[in-house]
Amino acid sequence: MAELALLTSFLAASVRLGVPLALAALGETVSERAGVINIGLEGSLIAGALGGALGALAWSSAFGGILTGAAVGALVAVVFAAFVVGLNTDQIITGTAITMGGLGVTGAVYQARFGLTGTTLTLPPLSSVPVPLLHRIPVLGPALFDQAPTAYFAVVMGILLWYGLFRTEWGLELRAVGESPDAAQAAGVRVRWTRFWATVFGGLMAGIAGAHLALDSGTFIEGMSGGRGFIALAVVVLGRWNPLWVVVAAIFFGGASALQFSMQALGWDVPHQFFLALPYLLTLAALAGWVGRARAPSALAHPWPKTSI
Amino acid sequence: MTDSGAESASPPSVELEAIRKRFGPVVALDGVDLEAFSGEVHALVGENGAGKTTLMGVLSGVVRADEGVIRIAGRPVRLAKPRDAWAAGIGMVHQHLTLVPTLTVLENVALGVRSAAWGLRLPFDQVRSRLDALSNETGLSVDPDVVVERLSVGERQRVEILKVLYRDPRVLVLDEPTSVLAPQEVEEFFSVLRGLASEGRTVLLILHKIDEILAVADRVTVLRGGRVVHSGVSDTMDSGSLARLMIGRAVAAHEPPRPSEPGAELVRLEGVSARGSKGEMALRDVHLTVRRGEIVGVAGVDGNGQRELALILAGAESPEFGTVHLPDTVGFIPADRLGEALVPDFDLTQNVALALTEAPRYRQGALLRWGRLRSATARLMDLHGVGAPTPAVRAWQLSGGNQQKLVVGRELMRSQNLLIARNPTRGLDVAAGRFVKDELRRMSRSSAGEEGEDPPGVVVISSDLDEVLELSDRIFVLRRGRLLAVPEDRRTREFVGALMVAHAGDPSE
Amino acid sequence: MAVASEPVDFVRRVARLGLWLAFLSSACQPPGEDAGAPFQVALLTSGPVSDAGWYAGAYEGLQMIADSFGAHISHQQTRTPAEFDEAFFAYASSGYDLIFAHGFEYQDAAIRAGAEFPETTIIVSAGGRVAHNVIPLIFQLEEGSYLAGIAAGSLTKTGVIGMVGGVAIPPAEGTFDAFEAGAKSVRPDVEVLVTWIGSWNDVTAAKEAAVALLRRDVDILIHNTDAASFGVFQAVREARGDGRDVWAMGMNRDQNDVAPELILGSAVIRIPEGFVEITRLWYDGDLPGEAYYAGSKASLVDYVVNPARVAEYTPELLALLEETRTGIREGTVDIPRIQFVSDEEANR
Amino acid sequence: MLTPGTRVNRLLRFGGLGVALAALLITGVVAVGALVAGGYDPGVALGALVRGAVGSPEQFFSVTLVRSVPLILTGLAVALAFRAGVWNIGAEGQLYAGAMAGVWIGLAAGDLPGWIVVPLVLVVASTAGAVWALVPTLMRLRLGVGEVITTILMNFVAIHLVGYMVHGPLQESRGVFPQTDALAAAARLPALIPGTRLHVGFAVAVLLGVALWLVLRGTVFGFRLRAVGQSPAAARITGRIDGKRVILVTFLASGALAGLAGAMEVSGRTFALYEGLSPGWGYTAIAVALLAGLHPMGVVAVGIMFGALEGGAGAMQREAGIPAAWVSGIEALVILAVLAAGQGRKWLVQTRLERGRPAEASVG
Repeated sequence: MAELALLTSFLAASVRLGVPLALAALGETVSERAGVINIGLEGSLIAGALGGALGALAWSSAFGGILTGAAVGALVAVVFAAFVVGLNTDQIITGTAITMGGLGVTGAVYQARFGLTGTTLTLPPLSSVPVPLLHRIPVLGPALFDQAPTAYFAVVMGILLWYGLFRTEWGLELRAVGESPDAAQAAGVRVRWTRFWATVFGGLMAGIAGAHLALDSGTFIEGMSGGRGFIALAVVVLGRWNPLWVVVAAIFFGGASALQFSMQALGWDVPHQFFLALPYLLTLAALAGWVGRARAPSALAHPWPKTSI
Repeated sequence: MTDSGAESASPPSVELEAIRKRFGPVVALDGVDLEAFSGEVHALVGENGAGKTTLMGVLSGVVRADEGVIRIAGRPVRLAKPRDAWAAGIGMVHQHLTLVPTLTVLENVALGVRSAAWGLRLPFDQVRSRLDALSNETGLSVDPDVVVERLSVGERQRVEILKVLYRDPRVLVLDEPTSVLAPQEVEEFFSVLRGLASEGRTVLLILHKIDEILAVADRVTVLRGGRVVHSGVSDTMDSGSLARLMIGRAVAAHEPPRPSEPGAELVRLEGVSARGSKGEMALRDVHLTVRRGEIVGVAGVDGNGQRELALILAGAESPEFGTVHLPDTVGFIPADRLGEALVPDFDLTQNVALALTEAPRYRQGALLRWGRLRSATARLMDLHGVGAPTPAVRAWQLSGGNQQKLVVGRELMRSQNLLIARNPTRGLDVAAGRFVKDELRRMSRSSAGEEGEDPPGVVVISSDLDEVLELSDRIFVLRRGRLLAVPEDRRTREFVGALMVAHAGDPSE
Repeated sequence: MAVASEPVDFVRRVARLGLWLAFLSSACQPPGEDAGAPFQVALLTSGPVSDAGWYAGAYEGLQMIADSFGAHISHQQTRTPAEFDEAFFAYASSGYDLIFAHGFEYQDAAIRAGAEFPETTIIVSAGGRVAHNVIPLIFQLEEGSYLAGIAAGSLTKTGVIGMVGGVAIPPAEGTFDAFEAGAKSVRPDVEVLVTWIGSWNDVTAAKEAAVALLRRDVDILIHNTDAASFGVFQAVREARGDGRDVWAMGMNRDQNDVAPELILGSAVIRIPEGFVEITRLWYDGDLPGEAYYAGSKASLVDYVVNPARVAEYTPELLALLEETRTGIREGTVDIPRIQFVSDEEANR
Repeated sequence: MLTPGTRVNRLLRFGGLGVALAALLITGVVAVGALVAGGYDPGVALGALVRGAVGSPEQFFSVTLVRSVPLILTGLAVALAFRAGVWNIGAEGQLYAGAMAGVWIGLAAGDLPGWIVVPLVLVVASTAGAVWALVPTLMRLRLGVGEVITTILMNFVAIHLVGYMVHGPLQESRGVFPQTDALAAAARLPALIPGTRLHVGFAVAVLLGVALWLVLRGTVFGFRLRAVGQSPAAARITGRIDGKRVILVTFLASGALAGLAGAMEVSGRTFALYEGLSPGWGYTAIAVALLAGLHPMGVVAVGIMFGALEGGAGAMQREAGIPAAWVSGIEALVILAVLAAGQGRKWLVQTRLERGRPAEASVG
């Protein structure tokens, strides 16, 4: 019985830790499918966190925070997209700048708003919502069906995006843009337009992920994204650019992180740095084991149109 | 300038007026006028660089004209991007195929067409049934669920045409559609085109081969140096007059191959089998010998093991089974000039160096002797007439013909023993193609080596049957991975062509 | 400014510094004016001062030094140990008299800089190395967390208490050791669990670590995670929302009013006051050439019972806390301490 | 004859200065606007920036140039890898691996004379960087797993390994502080200019930049590396180049360069290993390398520029009270401005070429 309770709490923690990754990675899946790799995801994420905190305070509601976070994350992605799609700059370098800038500007804005030495924000909580009936299922119920609304949103988005990418004309156009922009253009697809909106959507989802981070922990502090933007990039690969697998991969990574806390809580006498590194090691192993030759979109990170000079 | 035909009662379906286009310093189109009518197959001919592809680009919205007016069915239109062309009812089959390799045939056909419901649905069933109908109508059949990258070039061409027809265009533009087809397929294809025209469409074609032009076109427009030099019905032309119009001077008839005196054996393949890039058996039990001083021709439709055979002969890959004996150095002219033969962003010297990093003459220990490479490149450009202002230009800046001259010259520098060439004249105009063929023949006949060695052997692997027939001393056909020898007394277009297309390019086996 | 979030705290501190503050500040120019400023004081931190914790306390101290002594102040956040030498050199060579380097990591560079600039005094928080002008400032937070341990050991119902740590550095490890010892002094069979999250600002990780501990029947959680501590409070808040009888304890600064409904009390270091005290000693020429211990003796470390939760404490417990506090102050209660400064260093 | 090739080259060369000026202008305008909005005096701030970067020999040698060393070395690591088409985002982790190994051998061999220990530290650290790069290399070559993600993951692993090392096997002898003992004088890099903190690592970094430039330009291997990076298919089929071998060697060399950067930091600046040794040099290196156009000498120049920027930013904190968070914001701004100006130049060259008179050459 105690073991089962432990399992339940482990699963619940896996989902909780996986949700922000899933949200950000789902958005990134869409933009990568359109051929844009956004290394600046971390920037959208932290901006979304600050936006989420400010929004939640302003509207006195967690939902308002999520919306604001989404808007701010999207705004950061608009800057990114303006450079990589509009000006055709290098995606990796622009993304690096966006991450740096995101971390810096959020810090500066936070200090401007709450004072140099910070303050103890208390945000309206993102309370968990049990799904009627389902949450009573033993073991799984409390783990999977008693989560924050953002968790359900992530799963629903996973399904919707899978449908959108593989079962709609939009999705077909978007995938074509990421595989072969020249061919897509010749077929009459608006390549830049598609890339722009896919990137902005990616930022929007990262913004929601950031807002989730802030509201879930009830506060904002500088640098609280903690590299999750980079992890989300790994999750996209782990999920083979397929929204459904991406959600699974995010929860897998969440599980690996939850393991570190569970194991430390069990009082295992292993250097805790090992547990901290565990999620990354497990992800490496998973990449080596089953992702293997999963192929990235062919035109990923290629500027378009190719400049000739 | 134009000689309007009998159909001029209704307005021309396509009317171009004074189209000008400049790429940097190069004037590609210098005031082109063109009229094409519905119901006709209209051929657009000219040498490489004459402006044909640019003109078609203008018509399909890929290239934006600097000046000029385009009218479709009498109404002026603005074609700034491919979408505009589709909207105006113009469908384009490009020379560089524009399918998305990782998508299925069905997805490629459906791409860019919005059916209903704001694109929120992908009506696969609808696409499938229309595709079936189109296949039946035209005789162009292809499995709709296979991923395009698994198709042979010929099959991709079919998909490309189906994709365009799927949108039911009133004007169909095709850029060199026959270059990847076997002779029998060309016949069939032309009847499809005539059928399409008879439905009231306009078919605009870019073609190189004069006999094909005369066979299919109702009317011909000849471009030279970005200007229209002639436009008229094809009945009034013969091959000689057409060639003169295209090149601006008479072309000497080529001499037939004189019999060779094969020398020492250079290559021996015994029981060679190899897998293709998808893991399928691409070559099965191939036996082949090549001697000095002979040209061995391997005809066949691409996708039947051509790539694998070429790479094994070039020494770039090893077979799965069988034994291979090759000379020390092998020159290789791959099919894909900018993908495999040249590095587009390297300058010409660097592209020459790419093939010579092992040559002791151009190395000093771990260092490359750039001085020698530079002067060698300059000599090569001189010798083979590579038209470029300086060896410092990038490979992508050269025309296709000049790229190929550079490649041929370079591979001759690499090896005096054996030269493997795949589709060596594809995409080249008549003059450039002639030049390359002459080079291949000259080297296989003369004592090429500076020390008076024996002449090298040459293997030409090509889907262009005429090229193979014209050049080769001995002919083989490569079909579904098997190498079939063609007896000396059956070297006819009909026999070899039939051998090539029996279930050509079926990758399922 | 930033202190507005804790106005009560701020007012109290100002009041305690009382008379001589008023005396000094009346004699001084407004801060930031080089000309006429009696001396210049700099602060180095390796993290952002917006953490509302360890670094924020140091920055507040710096501001109080400006307010109280009229000193010209400056702050630099170093991003890497490689910048330490550069920062010390820049401040010392432009005539700064006193440099607070707020973290053990500065100690080696401080010794190098101290040797080069004998006129400059460097205070290294939690440092372990001593020179005539390089003074470790050691906050004996163990004393506060030992008291917190006593409270936790007495108040736990499940007999399991937990600690969430940021990065395992000596000051943090020391507080946990003392916390455990305090708890065991009143309840020897108490089980103490610890989780490190490897970060000072990953709130989400802190929350999950706390959740995992709460699942292990922990009912009182203390932390030493600096800014990420809100994650711990959030976890406790949510568990209480589920009807569980669990509590949190604050650390470093007085966090009682951050979440008065769930924080039993805080183990507090009064960093700003410590800085001011050091500055006063230096100003008067009384700063000894050895480590300065800021502990309960100087009222710079304490365990502050949350006034809003005082009802949770039995009178006996309150008495025990008071008694132990006095004992620590007088040296009669022995608590585990990390020896930051080795004897060899101290006698140098 | 003015050929189109030389026209383009001349325009690009001429454009170089213009880009720098335009980027400076964009950065200046936006930065001043932001400073004013933030309530800071832009004059004081920018003055501090300049003083902090190049204001005095001390600032220039002991701050700007010293700070440029890890940026140049990791920048070279990234540039080399990118040239071969290897997307090594893992310079950060390789740097940490080098720092760990360097400190370890430096402490272990501290009794030996300096002319043995210092080279030993550098060699061992480079090896460790290469070993750290080996995992992603093998995963790419053997399993076909892209290195962008694996190198990022290895960065996180390295950071936690450092955490373990300074708490465990490499912790200082008293076992209190999470850092290593200080390296003995023999294991420290000697000063390049006496009286400054500039260590010989700077000279090594610049020399490596020159060496790498010559290797890429002049050697068979360098040429093959570039060919593999530009066109793997042409390299294999026409060049008969063993692409896997080139990638293996390049990836490991890239890791070694980053590892060397780690050794330079511990042996030249901090003299001990700490957690948080790198503020993300491995990531900044990407910007450095790409802004330099992947040219080794460009990396040296851009590395010094970034060193100046960061050094100046430190002064901005001290003298103008600009919080550190602003610094990354301004760095990002500089990168974006350079990018925008660079694209503007391309556009300019394009239009001017198109307006130019037709050339005789058969190009196009």
